[in-house]
Amino acid sequence: MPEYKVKFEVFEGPLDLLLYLIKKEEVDIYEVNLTRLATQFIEYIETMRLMDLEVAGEFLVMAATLMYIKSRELLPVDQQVQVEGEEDGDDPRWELIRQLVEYKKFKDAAAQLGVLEARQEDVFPRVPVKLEFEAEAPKRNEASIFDLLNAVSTVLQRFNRPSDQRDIFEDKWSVSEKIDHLMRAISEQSRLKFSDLFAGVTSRSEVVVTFLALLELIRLKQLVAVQGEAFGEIEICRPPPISKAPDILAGAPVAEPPQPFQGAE
Amino acid sequence: MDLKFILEAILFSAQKPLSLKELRDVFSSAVEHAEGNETVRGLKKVKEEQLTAALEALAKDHDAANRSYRLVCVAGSWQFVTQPDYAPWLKALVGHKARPPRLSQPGLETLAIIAYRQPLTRAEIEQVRGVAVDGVMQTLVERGLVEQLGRAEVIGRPMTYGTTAVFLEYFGLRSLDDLPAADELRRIPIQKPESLATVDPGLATAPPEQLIQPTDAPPAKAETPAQASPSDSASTTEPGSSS
Amino acid sequence: MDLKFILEAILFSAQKPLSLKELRDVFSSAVEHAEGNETVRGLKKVKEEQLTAALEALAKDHDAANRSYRLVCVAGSWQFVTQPDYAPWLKALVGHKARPPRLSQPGLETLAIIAYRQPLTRAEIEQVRGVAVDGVMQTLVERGLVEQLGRAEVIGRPMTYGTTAVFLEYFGLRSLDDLPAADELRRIPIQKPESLATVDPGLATAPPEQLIQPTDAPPAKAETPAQASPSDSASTTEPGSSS
Repeated sequence: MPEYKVKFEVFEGPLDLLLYLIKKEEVDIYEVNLTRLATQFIEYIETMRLMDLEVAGEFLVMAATLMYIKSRELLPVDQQVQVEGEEDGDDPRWELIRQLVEYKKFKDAAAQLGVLEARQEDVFPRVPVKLEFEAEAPKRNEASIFDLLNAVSTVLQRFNRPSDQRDIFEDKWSVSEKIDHLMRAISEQSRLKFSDLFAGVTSRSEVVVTFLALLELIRLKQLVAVQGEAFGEIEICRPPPISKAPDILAGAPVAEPPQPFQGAE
Repeated sequence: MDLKFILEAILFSAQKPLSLKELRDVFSSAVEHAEGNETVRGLKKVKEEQLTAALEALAKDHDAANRSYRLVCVAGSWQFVTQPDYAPWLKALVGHKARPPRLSQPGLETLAIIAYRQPLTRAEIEQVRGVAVDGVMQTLVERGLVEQLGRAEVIGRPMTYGTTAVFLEYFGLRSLDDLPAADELRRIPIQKPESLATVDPGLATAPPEQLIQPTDAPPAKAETPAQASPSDSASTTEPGSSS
Repeated sequence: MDLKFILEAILFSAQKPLSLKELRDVFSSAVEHAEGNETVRGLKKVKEEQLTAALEALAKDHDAANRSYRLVCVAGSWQFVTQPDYAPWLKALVGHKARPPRLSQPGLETLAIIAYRQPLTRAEIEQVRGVAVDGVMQTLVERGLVEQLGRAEVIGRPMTYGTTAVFLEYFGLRSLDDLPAADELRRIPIQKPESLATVDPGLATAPPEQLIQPTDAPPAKAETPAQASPSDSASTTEPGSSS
């Protein structure tokens, strides 16, 4: 029976072997002839022994169970020994069948997991190019701090009269108020001339506060100062939504190939 | 801008699968990068339910588009993956990556039992499989597919085991509910069929009353009270007991 | 299987843009991974013209689909890229270094005073701002924007403060000379108002006209100590009120 040897080695245990035997009989587990199954099982064990193969303990335990079942079958019901502690319902046959059915279900589930396992080997996750955002350097067309400096300096000229120095100012502007003010103005007009920012300004301190507010907003990238040409009028507007070259704003439009947010090679 | 597309762009650019929590973090910290952007601000505190709904809709979109990739949720995290059909070229693309060897048959069986019945003890696993599982369990734990969960409140307080997130990833499952036939297998109610009681051609005698599980019968084995109970109660309805 | 979709799957999974040559290499080495696959064998020696045509068709598909990403060819290499609209979230995704929280208004104003008038003592700052600056100064020092410079040669030899290199970086200045209108602003005459009681309610900081030009007017400490104190305590209750 060389076939047994080969088969035996792949059986995961006595339940596996029993399932194999049942399958060979082509019967439903529930309808299996346990007596015949017991005989076949024990034959296998014997064959293994004859071939000097090591028989695992679990197989021997199962063989004993099957022998017991078989022996019970040979007796009429009323003569069957009632084992102490064994209740009426503890039918070893039923217990074995229950175990076989359960094991069979898990064996099937394992097969399905095996299919999933194999399938996953062919599934590849998207691992995209690492995104890298360019350091947000000042854009070519944005006004430099020098331009702002010159501009504010010009505005300050208006207040550069000695008499101002003793004035007590009525207005009480804070930087936060001016920030609100600027943001409101820009949302209404979307583009403001730098000089317009100071149009209604009445004191040097208000110029300073307005200017501080503007600087902060620029730093926070809420606003950009744009100078179309050297020494031209600076304009204030909202930054473009993305860090692309603000070609709509001023200067030569940059015709770059579309390559947003791809990483470096 | 549609939440769905924003999620798409994020997942499309992510280096790893993202959980709902991670996605929410992206939405909340995006505000730092676009303070004035209405959409960004509006989504700052996007709810998990909104995200889930949008993600499901997005996954559906992609399924319907029937392209070479799809959006999946594995172990609670979302990612784009390619369809298995394209594996030959993708294997060529990524080079021969040494994948862990496939699980052995005992490994798969043991894993299946743990997956459906967790938490459970080693003795309970062995009872289902009918063989010792020491070596197999060690492999499963080493591969991170299975972990100790705690201790069972029975004599000896043995360790209980369950599956991990790695398990879900390994099989591409969204959650344990995704396990094939999960409902059926979690608690198999094995009904004793009438045929067993009345027709058993191979038996010299057919003592049907012995096949009946008494209602008050203690579980067949101490380790499997949960499994035994359903079949117990099922069998009480059987008519054969009066014969 | 359509060449277009295979290309899609490859580019979808590629960690870098791929040139036609690289794509052809993928097709030729895919045969190692699926010897028996007809499609794989058939595409082993796919021509560059075929690839280009398929890639262009694919790019067109994706443009038409109008999703959050598209296929582009940059410098001869093909890759999927996200649309620029989603930048805020993608920046958040890659964890662009979160900017330190923006300076509060008191912080900003204190910093401005220090920047234009350095070196100066804390008392001088407080005198200019009209409120105590302990908390604000601590924040500025912690953030490295301000540092101790030395000691003033006056009674008690108080510490003097000035701005740091970090300050210059923070505001994108090359040097202190780059400070807007440095000369002008250093000489701004600022009078202390008669009454601090008129300070706008709800503002953490006193209005800037309280700024006193020390050169023009001697430190006004002695003038209105009683008035300064209440405003101190009022303003300290809302230290970081800018939101």
